[in-house]
Amino acid sequence: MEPADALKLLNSGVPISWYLTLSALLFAIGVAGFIFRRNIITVFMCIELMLNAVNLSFITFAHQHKQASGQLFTFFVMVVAAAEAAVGLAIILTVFRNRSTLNIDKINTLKN
Amino acid sequence: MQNLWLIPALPFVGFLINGLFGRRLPKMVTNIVAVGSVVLSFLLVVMVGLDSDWGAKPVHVSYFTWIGIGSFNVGWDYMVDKLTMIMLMIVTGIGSLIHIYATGYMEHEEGYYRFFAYLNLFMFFMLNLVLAANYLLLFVGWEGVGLCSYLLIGFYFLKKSATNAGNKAFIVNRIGDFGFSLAMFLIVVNFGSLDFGKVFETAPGKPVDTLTAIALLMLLGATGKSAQIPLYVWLPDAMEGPTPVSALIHAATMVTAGVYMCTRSAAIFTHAPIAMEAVALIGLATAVFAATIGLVQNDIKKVFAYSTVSQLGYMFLGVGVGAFSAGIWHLMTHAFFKALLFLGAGSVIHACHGEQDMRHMGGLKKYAPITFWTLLIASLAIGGVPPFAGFWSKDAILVAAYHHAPWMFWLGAITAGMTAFYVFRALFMTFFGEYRGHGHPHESPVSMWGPLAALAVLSTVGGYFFNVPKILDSMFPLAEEPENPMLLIVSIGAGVIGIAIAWYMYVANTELPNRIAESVRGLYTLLYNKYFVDEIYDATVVHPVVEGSRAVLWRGIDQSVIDGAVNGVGYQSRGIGSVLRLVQSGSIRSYATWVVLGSVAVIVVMGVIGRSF
Amino acid sequence: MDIFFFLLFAFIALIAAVNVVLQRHPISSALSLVGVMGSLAVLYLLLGAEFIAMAQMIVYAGAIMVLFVFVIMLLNAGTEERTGRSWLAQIFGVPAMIALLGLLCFFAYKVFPNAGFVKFGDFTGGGAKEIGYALFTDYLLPFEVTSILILIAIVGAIVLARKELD
Amino acid sequence: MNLLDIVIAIPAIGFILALLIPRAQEQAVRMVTLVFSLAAFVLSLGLAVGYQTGQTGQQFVTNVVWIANPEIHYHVGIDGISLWLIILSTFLTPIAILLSWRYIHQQSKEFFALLLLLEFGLVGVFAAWDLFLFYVFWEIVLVPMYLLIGIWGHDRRIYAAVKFFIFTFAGSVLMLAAIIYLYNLAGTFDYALILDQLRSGHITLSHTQETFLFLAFFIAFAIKVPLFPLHTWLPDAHVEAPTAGSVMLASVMLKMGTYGLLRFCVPMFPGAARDNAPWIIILAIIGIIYGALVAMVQPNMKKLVAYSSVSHLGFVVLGIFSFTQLGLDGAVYQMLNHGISTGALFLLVGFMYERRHSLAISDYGGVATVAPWLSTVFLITTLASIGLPTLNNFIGEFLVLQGAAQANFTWSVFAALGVILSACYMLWLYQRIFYGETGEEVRHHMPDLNIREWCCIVPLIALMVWMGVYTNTFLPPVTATDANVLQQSNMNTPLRGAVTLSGGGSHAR
Repeated sequence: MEPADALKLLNSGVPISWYLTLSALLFAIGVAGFIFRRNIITVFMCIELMLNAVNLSFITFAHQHKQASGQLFTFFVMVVAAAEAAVGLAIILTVFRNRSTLNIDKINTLKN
Repeated sequence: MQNLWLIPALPFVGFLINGLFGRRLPKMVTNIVAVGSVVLSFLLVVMVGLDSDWGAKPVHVSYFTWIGIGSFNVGWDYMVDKLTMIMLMIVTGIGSLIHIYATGYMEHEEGYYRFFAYLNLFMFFMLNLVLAANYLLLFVGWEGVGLCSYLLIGFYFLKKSATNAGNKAFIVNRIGDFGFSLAMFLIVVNFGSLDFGKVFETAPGKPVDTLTAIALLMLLGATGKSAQIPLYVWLPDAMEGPTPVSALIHAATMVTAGVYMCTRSAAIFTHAPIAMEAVALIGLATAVFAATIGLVQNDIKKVFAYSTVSQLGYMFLGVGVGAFSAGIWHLMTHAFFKALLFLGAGSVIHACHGEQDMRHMGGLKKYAPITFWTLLIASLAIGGVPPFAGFWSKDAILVAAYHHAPWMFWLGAITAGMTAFYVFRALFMTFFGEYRGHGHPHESPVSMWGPLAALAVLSTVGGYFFNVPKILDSMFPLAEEPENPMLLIVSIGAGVIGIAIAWYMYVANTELPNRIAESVRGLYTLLYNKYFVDEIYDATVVHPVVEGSRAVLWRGIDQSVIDGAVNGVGYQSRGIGSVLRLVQSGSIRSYATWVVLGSVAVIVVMGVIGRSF
Repeated sequence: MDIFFFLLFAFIALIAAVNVVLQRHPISSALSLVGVMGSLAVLYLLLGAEFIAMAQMIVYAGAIMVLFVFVIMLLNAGTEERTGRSWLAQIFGVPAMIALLGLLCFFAYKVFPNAGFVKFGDFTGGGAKEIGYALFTDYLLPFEVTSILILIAIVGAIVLARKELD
Repeated sequence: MNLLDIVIAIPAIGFILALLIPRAQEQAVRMVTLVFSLAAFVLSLGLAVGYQTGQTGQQFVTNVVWIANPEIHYHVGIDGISLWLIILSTFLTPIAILLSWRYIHQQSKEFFALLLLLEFGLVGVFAAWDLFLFYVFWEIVLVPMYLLIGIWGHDRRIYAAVKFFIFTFAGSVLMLAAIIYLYNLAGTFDYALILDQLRSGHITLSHTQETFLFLAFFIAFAIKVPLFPLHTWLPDAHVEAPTAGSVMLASVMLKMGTYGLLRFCVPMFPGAARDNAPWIIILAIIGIIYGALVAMVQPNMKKLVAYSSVSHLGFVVLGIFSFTQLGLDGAVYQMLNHGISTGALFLLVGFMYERRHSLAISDYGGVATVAPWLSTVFLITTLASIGLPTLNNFIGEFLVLQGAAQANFTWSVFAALGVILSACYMLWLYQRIFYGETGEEVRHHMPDLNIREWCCIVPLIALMVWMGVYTNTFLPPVTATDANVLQQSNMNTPLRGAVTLSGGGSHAR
């Protein structure tokens, strides 16, 4: 790559695919946590992480298409995420109260 | 006459009053309501009779459409002609007498009001049966009287035998009704109507096969209601009911409904010769068969019950050989003397404090003279001794049978002899010799012997004065037969010989019966146990059906096969499920992995699809 | 400049995200997650989403994470113990993750091969005014529904989290 | 918004209102549900008053678009068949509520609310003229009944509820598939439009298509009827259900099946219906006899009545597939009759269960001595059930058998055997429960009917007599509609032409 090209690149901004790649990476990291972590709160946080990753792609697309709609989706995702966090944490509280554990491997009695 | 509906309505109102409020009403009011309603409807019948010249001017009244579908219409229609008139007179007349009798007989029974409510309901249905102007309405009465019979047989419902007898009566009747209803279906299919007028008008033009089928199915119905072979078995058991019931329902009125129906349907029967022959044969066979059983029974009501079966056989014989009016004549005289016999028997039972076994009676002549004399008249009437009522009608039937087929006459005459024998056997065992029971026998109150006396008068002169064949001449023209004194002599002779043998065996030489029984042990046992017909029915029909239903249908098909198949499907899916269940480890992390794997798969698939587009 | 900021905050976000997953103690994970959110907020700004960036900081990094931290404190959650129970996760977890990542990237490049570039200031439709206008015109119904959803969530959270009264 | 819409809406409103009442206010819940159900009943009588008997086709029609794409209409209306079934539903719901007045102790709010939901679904089923709407109501009915059995039932309630649900659901899934298939062909869910297209030849079904569609509908309805051999869910469901559940199940829900046969199966697929009629009728006749025989040997009162329902509903199916005017009229009449008389039987069995806490026949005996009125009304109901003339069932059975005889005399011969057998099992039941010596347990736990129970049973008894004596009130709308069904589906010619007398000798048994 010629220096001029590099400068041009620097000036022209960031390729959109980089943002998407970042989003994918964050999402994958979230998935990894979702699968491998045992603490239910951490798992929950990984879910938030995945949501954030998705939000990033939304906003990227909004920029790409020059439309505010993508940002509005993000807005709604955030609102729902807030609600979800509230209820989810409440459920975690209840589970902890009943089971005295936060380890999801021990919360496996969904089946009778 | 627009007040025709009042005739059955009055007893119905009586039924409602007694049925709904009877428990709170004093006995006197119950009596007045029950007896009064029936007597009033008797008076109404007389008024209708005067109005219509005793049925010579037929009356037909339509009240409302019961079932109306397009061209198929069944109305609530009543009609009165001569035949109806005779039946109405018998039903309300004898009904009134028996109601009066019952006020005395039932005085000390529990459920007094209930008894009279049922009895009034019976009158309602019976009058409906008689007045009906179409088959379906007749069927209303037909089933309704069966219901009342069921209720009254099971009147003493604490006794298992009584309720069993009630069920038996209803169910056996239902088998007959099965035939009757099939006959109605065929009538509708072929005639398009159930109205008597329309059916009988068009009957001659129909194919003989159809008419024969209809007539045979009707005969099945009649054998149920009128206790003929093979469905007679319920009637002897029906004697579990109170005696007035036996007199009214199981002797005088309801059981003759079959005869009435066949006579009413004469237009169909006369065009179906095979069916006529079947009627005659069944009637004759029943007459002989029941008479032989009657010879050896010891229960006074059972004797009369088999006698009823036998006499009904006579009526069918009369109908079957074409002498419809003779059948109706015998129906009428039989109503007189058999009601009298039963009421007399009731009086005897009353006198002996509820005892029904004749071996524990005897010598009652001096304790209950009125009962004795009236019963004697009834016995002479049924024995066919002139000039008593039974002689005339029985003779008419036998003469008609002779002209149809002489062997029928001879069998009939022998049966007449047996009839005379067993009736007088009962009379002698009850009233002659020494009293063998316990307690002091006594004469019955006036409310009981009053009706007895009235019926005795009817049994004496009723046959001669009410010459039914002459009255019904316009409907069933009498065949001009040459007089044959031989027949007269034989039929009188048979009766007299029967009476004489009975006198010889049970008054003059009381040891003889036991000796005879000993010498023909097998035959005696067979007769005494009524040819084991009940047992045979039980073993061949009732038991297999019930046990088969339980073991094969319910436990077998329902629970094993069908539910087994359904549950089998269930187990199969559960088996598949148990494999799939390994997926459901309960571990959230495994689920998470599945989710990820799934989304990978989805993305791959979508990618593939996206490329293919 | 764009690329510099992008790389810087992308790097921070990735490091923090990895930290979220790797930390044994949930409180560390939570703090790392705040880091992810903060850097994402900057990236949002770069993408021209001013309002969302602010909301990200206030709602996400602020409110929601505070809730998380509260719960962690409340439950006194310690480091998690190792209880390997899911063979499925052990075997398929990493391959699945890598496959997912690969696929996502593949499609990102496939669909947007040279779709263009993000430059700060190229898009200015993300201000509070534009968002607010869209929210109260085109998206009014979803917006109102969301408010009901939140109401339900509040009630639900209270019902679930309260101690049994009886 | 016409009267019919109001009748449909009232139970739904009542359901919601009842749920809003605080749990502690049990009496208020009962009163509200009772008032709403009575209001629905009174208004539904208005339907009968306003119904124009002479006209065929639907009346009280409302047709608005519910969902634009796929096109689903809220299309309701009534004709002579659905008129009485709707009134039957609204008539029995207040009775069901009243009879549960004291019987339900736990979670009574949900119980009474669910009864209203059930009523809503039932009225909707009978009023719907859009196949999708019909399906929705059909499934709505399933839910409250499942819950009624599963929550307030007896010991094996879960088993019974699940069995009930799976059986009926299996059938209705088939129906849904058929409905969607029809939608793909016709482009609409509206039944009237589909019917028009089928009749005008706009859609032509191949023989195979018609047969399969017919069978899909038929099986769904046959399970509900229930037709032998798909009946085994019924006894379990009845035995385990609370009294109100049994009453509603027997009286109205089973009619959904026969109604469906008459409303959808026969008019939409007349050819297939005619082709398949012989074996269906054989199954119906087997059901009549088989149900009666099995009922005879049941040791449990409710099971006995349940099997008797199998027998009675066999008559309905026989009537429908005899394709004669009398047969169809009789079938509809028999639906109503069965609703009244079997409903009353379950009601009375429920009364006895409340007293003695047992359903086993052997635990009773001699009840007539201690509870004469109870035994009297039971007797009347029994007689109605076995088809005594002047009571309602007789008319239905007579018309069905007459219709069957017009189609094929042999059918009526075998079906009429069921009439004999019904007398056997019912009278035997009656004898064992009410006659004989009174046992100690019975003597102390068998008070006679109280006011509330009188209020439940008297309307039923009155209807039995009314329907048995004066059929003119009920039959004309039914006749007109049935004639229309027959004529429009070109089936007014009997199945086998003129009646032939096969084997005259066999009639003389």
